[in-house]
Amino acid sequence: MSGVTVFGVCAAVAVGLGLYGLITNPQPLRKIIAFNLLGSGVFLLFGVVGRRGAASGVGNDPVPQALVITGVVVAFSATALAIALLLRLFQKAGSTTLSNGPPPSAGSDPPGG
Amino acid sequence: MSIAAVFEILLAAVVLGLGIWTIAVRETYSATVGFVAYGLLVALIWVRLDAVDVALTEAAIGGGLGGVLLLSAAARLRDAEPMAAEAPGKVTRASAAALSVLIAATLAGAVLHLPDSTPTLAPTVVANAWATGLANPVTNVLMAFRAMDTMLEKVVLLLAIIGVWSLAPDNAWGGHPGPRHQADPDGVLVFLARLLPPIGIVVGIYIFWTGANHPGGAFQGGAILASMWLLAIMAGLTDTPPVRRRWLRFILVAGPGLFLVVGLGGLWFGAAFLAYPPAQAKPLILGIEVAMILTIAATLGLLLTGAPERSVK
Amino acid sequence: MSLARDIITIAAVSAGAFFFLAGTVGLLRFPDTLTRLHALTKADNLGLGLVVLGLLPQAGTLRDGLKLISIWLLGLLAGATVSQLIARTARQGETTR
Amino acid sequence: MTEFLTAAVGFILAMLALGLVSILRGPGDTDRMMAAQLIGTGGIAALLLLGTVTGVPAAVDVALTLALLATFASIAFVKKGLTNLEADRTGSMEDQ
Repeated sequence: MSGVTVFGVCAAVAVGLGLYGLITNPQPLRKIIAFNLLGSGVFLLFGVVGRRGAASGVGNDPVPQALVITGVVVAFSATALAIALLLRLFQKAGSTTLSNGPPPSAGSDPPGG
Repeated sequence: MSIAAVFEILLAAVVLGLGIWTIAVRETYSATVGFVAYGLLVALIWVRLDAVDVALTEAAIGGGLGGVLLLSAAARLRDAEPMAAEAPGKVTRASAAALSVLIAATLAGAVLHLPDSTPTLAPTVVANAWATGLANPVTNVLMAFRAMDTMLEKVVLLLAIIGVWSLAPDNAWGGHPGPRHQADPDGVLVFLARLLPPIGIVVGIYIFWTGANHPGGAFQGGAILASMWLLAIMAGLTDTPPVRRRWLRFILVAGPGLFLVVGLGGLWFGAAFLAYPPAQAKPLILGIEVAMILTIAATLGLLLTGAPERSVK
Repeated sequence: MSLARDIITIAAVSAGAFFFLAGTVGLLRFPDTLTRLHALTKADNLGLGLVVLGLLPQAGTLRDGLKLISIWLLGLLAGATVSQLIARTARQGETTR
Repeated sequence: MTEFLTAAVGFILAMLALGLVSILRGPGDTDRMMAAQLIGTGGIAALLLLGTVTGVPAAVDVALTLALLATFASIAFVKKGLTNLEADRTGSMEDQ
């Protein structure tokens, strides 16, 4: 069952990466992406555990699979709502900062390119 | 070490490399492109884990639609690009890294030292498949054994769309979501948007229909239908409907509504909420799924287009 | 009979892998966007086609075979149109900068 | 046979990884737009072979889904990247 081990470690690292990005990245959109990465790692952990619970005729325990499918859809809904909130904040305030201070003036400059 | 093991390590390394790129790269557009690639490739891991239903969901919703959702947000927030002053200090970074490594190591250790006797519900699911007449165990769990979860998940989708719509500014209340795209009549995009959706609709319905006995189902099929609808919108062939339309709102509640009616029917005629009589289980489940695929396609599409921005002329 | 099938599979999949190699070398070595796009869409689609051809003898039923072929056709359609769009964007980006 | 096909998947996956490195590194956004297209060919080839190796015939359905969604994502990359370029252009015009 080497595949289970490899992908289990892969899932754990994805969770760690997502958590690191969620904490350290200042931009809210990048936090949302990092959160999705974290979620994907958690789903993979479910898949790895379900793979060990394979039975005759079923390659992967169907109950965790169903949970993960529900989880993917719910994560997508939450992401869509978070992004709508973020875009509305940007529209209203002209920046996407979450801190209480005055919005930095750099936000209104066009990007150099 | 066998070839299969080398392949698995390689696959995990590619996927993790994309994950690192997504977190580490400076530009948000590049990060979202990396995330889409990550989401599409994770489907390979799911196939390797023999969880094809999840692979379909992850490819369609996690990678495709979710990635494009993040991408359109990144395109709009381009002007709000990095504010270096806001970045956390070295101490925060170091402690966040330490915490992340600790949690990742704990999880990896837990996976590596799982007990040998694995608790599993797979035999129970297989043994009770006769009650629904469907051969796909995952669909059985989703639509019958844990139907409550699936119904509530539909309600979550509905709540999300209500939440998104409630963010509309006053002058666009009940109007069209997203910008109006202009069609370039002799453009390649219009050509593709005319040619691909008929194929995509057939594939979407096929994935839905095969879900009864093989991997597939209403979410995955609905996600494909939603992407085809969005393709036509992006090419400028059609506009997003104003969200105040009755028929649109009817489609959005059709899936969870029918699910609830069937569930209450189970309470009235049968043993419990959402208990299907075995003789009618298959037609009932298929009926709910037909209503659900329409609801899912409409909801996913509208979640991607966002809050109303233009008032009805 | 099964030996002949396996030989077809091995030959076609090897040829497909070679074209993927060619495409990747092109991506890594070509200097600008348009030439890299050429490497990506042409070589890789040929590689996909050969892999599909190689898997056809292994497909159990006619339906599986038809699905495999339709996947390749979809890939061709996507490659042909998306590469046009990207190339157009690249040219637009060059003239504006 | 299985071993040969596994080796082929590994090889194609390695090519895909190298291609992704090259594409994501840039330099421009137009290069990055190719990422989904690359997965739409290389990823699908790997997936089809993987389905045969692992003995999961339904992998063909995943490949079908992946083909459609990768095309959709490619279009979105171009469309959104295009609005970026247009935004850059108007931005530089306002400067003058």
